[in-house]
Amino acid sequence: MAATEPKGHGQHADMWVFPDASVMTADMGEKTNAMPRPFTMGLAVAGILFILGIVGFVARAADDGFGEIGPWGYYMAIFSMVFMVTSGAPLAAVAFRFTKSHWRRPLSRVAELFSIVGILNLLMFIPLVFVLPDIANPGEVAEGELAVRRTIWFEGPIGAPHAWDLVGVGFLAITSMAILWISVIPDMAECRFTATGFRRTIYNKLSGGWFGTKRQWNSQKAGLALLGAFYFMTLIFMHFVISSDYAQSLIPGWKDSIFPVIYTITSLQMSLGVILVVMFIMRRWGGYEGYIGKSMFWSASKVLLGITLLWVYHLFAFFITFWYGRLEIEQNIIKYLVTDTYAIIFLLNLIFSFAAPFAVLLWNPVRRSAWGPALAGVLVLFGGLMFNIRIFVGAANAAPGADLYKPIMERVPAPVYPDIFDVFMVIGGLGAAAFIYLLSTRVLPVISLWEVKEGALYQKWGKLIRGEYLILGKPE
Amino acid sequence: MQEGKPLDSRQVNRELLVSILNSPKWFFGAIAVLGFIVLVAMSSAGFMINQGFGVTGLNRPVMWGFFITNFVFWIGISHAGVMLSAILRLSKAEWRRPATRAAEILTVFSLMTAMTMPLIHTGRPWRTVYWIYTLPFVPYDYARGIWPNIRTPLVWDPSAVYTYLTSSILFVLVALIPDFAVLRDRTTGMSHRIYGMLAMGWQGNARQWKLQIIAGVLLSALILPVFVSVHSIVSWDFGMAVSVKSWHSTIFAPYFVVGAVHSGVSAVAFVLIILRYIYGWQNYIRHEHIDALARLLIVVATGWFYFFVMEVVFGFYGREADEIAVRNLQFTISPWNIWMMIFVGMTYFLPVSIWLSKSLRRNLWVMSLACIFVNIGMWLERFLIIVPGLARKQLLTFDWYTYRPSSVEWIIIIGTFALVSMLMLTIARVVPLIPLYDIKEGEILRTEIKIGRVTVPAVFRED
Amino acid sequence: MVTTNRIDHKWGMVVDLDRCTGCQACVVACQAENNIPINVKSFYQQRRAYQWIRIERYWEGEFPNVKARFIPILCQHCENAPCEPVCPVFATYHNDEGANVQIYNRCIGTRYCSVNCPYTVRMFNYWEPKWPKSLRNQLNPDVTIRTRGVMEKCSFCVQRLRRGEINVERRGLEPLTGERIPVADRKLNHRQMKEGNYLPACVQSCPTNALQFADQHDETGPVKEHFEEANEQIETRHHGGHVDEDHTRVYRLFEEVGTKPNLIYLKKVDAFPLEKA
Amino acid sequence: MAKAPILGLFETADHAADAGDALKAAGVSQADYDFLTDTPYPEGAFGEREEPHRIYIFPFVGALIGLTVGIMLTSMTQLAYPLTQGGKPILSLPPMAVVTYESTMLTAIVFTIIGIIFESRLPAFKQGLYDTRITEGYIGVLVNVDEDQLGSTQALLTQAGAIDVVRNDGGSAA
Repeated sequence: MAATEPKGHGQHADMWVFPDASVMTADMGEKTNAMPRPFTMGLAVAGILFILGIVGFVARAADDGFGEIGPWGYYMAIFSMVFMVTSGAPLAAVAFRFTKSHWRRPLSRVAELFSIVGILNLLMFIPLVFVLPDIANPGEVAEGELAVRRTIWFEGPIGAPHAWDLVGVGFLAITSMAILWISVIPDMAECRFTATGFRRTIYNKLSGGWFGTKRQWNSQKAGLALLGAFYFMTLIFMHFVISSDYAQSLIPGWKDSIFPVIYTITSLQMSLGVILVVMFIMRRWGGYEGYIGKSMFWSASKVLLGITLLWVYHLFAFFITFWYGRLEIEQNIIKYLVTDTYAIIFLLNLIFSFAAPFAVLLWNPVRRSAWGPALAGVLVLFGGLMFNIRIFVGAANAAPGADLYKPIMERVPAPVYPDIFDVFMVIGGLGAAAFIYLLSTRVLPVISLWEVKEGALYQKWGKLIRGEYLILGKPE
Repeated sequence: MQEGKPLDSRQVNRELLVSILNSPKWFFGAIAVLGFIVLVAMSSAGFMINQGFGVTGLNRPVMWGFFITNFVFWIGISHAGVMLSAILRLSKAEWRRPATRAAEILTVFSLMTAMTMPLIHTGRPWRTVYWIYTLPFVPYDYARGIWPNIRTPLVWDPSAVYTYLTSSILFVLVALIPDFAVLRDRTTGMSHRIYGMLAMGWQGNARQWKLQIIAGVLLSALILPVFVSVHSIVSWDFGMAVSVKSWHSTIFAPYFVVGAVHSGVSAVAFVLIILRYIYGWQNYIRHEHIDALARLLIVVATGWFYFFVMEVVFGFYGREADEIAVRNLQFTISPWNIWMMIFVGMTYFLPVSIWLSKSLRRNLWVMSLACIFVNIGMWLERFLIIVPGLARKQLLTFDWYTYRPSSVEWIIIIGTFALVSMLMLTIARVVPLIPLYDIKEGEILRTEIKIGRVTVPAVFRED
Repeated sequence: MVTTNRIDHKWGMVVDLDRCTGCQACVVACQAENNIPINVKSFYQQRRAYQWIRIERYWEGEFPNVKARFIPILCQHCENAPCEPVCPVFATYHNDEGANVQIYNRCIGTRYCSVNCPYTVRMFNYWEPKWPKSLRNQLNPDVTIRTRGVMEKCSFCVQRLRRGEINVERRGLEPLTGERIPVADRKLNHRQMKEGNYLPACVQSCPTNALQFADQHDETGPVKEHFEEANEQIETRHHGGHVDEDHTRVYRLFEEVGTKPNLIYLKKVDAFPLEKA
Repeated sequence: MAKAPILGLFETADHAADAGDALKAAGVSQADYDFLTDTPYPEGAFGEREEPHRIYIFPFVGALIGLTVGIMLTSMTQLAYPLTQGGKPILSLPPMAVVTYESTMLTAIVFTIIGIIFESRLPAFKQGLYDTRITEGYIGVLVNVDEDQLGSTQALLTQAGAIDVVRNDGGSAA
């Protein structure tokens, strides 16, 4: 492959230069067409898990119906897991495109492709609309209960929260799709002549008369920037909404203004982690070494390290405030979510979301490798799953029935363990996401051709006196 | 990216050492005026300590006022230094070069100034001095086995702030060694000897330079966590207070940190514009740098606004009468609601709308105005968090009261601003506020790439 | 000199709002007992009056049919006192008799404790305390005079407690009659809690017995049942039970802040409540 | 035979690099010549050898020391004078975490500073052969050679384009 790993001087020995544009299109085209054995295997496994998940869901619905939110705790957890990962991932592309980092170029498309899984988010969210309890107290205001439970919607505009949440999730999916589409137009236009079969038709339909005129490029870049900023704000808002409606407001008296922030940070952490894992798999087994350089892993893992530290920082900010305040509700919340009821889950969450990835990413040689960041990514993903189980299973079972409308959660409930259907739903959700993603990689090129080619323009190797170094061009 | 024409080493020395080797008339005048203000402030502080706190506007519900506000404000300003130099060093941003040292030195001085505030705000400063400033050597009442109570945020504070102060001073000094060497070679007599001592026999061989570079990155990475912890802990002074409903919010730590970065970076931008003006450093502090700062500030400000909205929303979310009372005071009762509007406008909407336009943010006058706005707004923010919370502490409405600062407090506050400006001017006489070697390095590393007809500015990257 | 039998005291006070007439006798008594500076007009205007105990007056209803309500507020001597852990120099802490004590020598006046007190009962010495010459001789020799810049607050008249202890626990004398106390009884229980032994000045001076002071561990205490009821309420709340507010008079101030005060308030029983217009 | 320093001053980096190559060709070991500059040139710009260093050990050692000191200080100060405060445990861990964190970072940073000073062989109390023109942008090539080779080295440097050569014995070519 055209990628060169020239022998620089000393520490930048593994420096890496982008492949030359000539062979790229064809190469990517055939890679997108190919159906290698490991891929089909993965697809099959994911599909089986997907079916298991559907089974679990149907069984759960048949058993408990959609009246009570309690039994749906694990479903909420897995929905939130998928939602966090897939909605956060496109943000990585947006953000690093915003900072004009050259190393992001091979990463963008891998990240953007996750927005296709946004459809899954939407589908998985619909049942949750039915199980979410009403804002207004169904029984008339009894002694020591609120007429309207605490939500971010206060008295609530019509249909809040159900309708608005659904609209929000759908809106988010559509926006991320739009970002993907605009970003992929030039590549589709490039491949539309070489591609065959259904891809050819798709590319022709969607690449919308793209000929790469200056005007088209400008509008595409502007569109990406605008949509990116827009998506960013919408995403933060939706994290706020979901984390409040489905976690915080279901535990009476839990007033924790930092929780939406923790939720967002966990989401960013997990999405960056999953991106690194995918990149590693592609590099190791997908035959993309030529496109994905070590420098990408190195820079991205620095960001991941920063996010990991931020995560534990916010967690401590929450913990110390509640511990010090010692209000009855605060002590109950800490007992429930941290020290007593879900203590083990919390411990796993802490270890896998902070301690382990931190211990891995602390070392520069590990960050420079390809496996190190990927390992950290796996750890982070597991930690995030623990986070979601701890929060959402806890929230779903905190206040059954009328207790939900009490001012505070007066007693600390017992933990809720998953039954077989819950397990099915959890693994099924993950499988479904993987399944859809894998399929999408067969339709669209996994590497953003235009970005990589553009990057190749802006950097080259140059000599300064006696040494050879990378020269990075910085437009405006 | 890199505008401006290439500079050679001699020119850099000549132009950047102007602040040290020349001694203009206005300098002594300015120092005299500022020094006078500082003296007045100090004497009024002495008067207050001598008379007791009756001379301030504090009262029973509102036990904290201007001094704590000012303390938080200056701590916030101090967050500019590391924010810029560390984050920009780590992200290898080229435009950091002229900004870093001014920012770090501003950090040091604003921290020192900030720490005078809690000292004079205590009822018996002489005891406080005995307790805090002798902490490492003679703990408070150690003879009776009483050590400072580490359960209180008031002990976390000094531990964090002095950690930050020590590290920043060391950071600045290490980064100064090569420039001390330059000064050693340019000066004679006494100053030659002093600079020689400070330069520690620096020769500038490959090994020293390599470690100098490593020092920059490594220390940045180490100071960054400290910098985050400092303002978090300052915010916990308030966050831990369970009785003041509007303070007892979990979001305070990141909220304060982002706010601090916001005010600090704007302060640095302002300082840079001033330096460019009084020392004629147009070749070094170029529009592109101010532009980059402004673009960074848009992001920081928006992040800050997000936290602000979160804090307010969850203030109402609780539906607790005592908290609603505070919010009611903040948002609906004059003059607080007017101050609130001014604060939000000056901190976010006005400056961000300025920074969004390229021509405006490259106009130095408008830019410095925006930075001043931000800092006024951030000062108000702290004030509007601290005082209304106390004025409507709990539901014993019989005790509710408000707060009107006295002239003594005003004078002392103004004095702190004079103090920081005086210190900055003085240090500019002693050390170069723009790192010479960093600029020279930038000159060596800058190159360009030809793509078709255009030439794109580029840089050599070591890794 | 912690004696063994002092350990199991747990002082507490019951404030019966039904009996309180707002006569301010307690305020004056406290002022005289604890060497509190004279509250001149300007102190009130600046909201800096020293009142270790104060009578808060609230209006109920709208003019013309309006009623004045009084509530005496003093340091609640909380079990989970928010003021204590925030003191950097251990100037305030919780002693082993359930009282929240302030040590003036240690205080450096950060005022954090007052900021963190939900009841705003901590007084800061804004000025150097002064007394007219004529009043110099009425100062209580058992109570230190606080300099400017330190916090001060209700101490449950700890000086009286110590005097009572010395009388009863050490010397074993009935302070008034002077007869010996059998060794078994040499403890500050309810029988010895009378004038000259240990009653806080406010309690002693209350004409309507609205303030009652007792050792919560004292089986024979007059207000034992109130403490028991209050503790039961806390227990029920703690275990998620529900307390019917209408059928109990006992409550603690700002229960929801979770400070667990050692003061108990008894609700007013209004014979002629205002008709809700 | 004793070694003597000799310092050639070059106007441009390229000439200095040439001098380096010439010295290497002349069989002077890389440990014996060094490039003095007024700004950090990217590593290996003169084809010089890589300097080994152990700077990264210092912060970890410092952090460990700070951690232990912090834990001991915070726990002992709490246990030294056990006063109940606000119903909090006598040994409260979360506050300990805060102060311990600060002490850890402080010690780590101080050790890093010490390490940097130490590793860059500072303070050098008696400065070697040096010329103030180096901080004006000239590149100095400082060579340690046997005293009898001073002349040849000087010739070599001048030939490589040195505008001036400085020697301890005052001998100067330009």
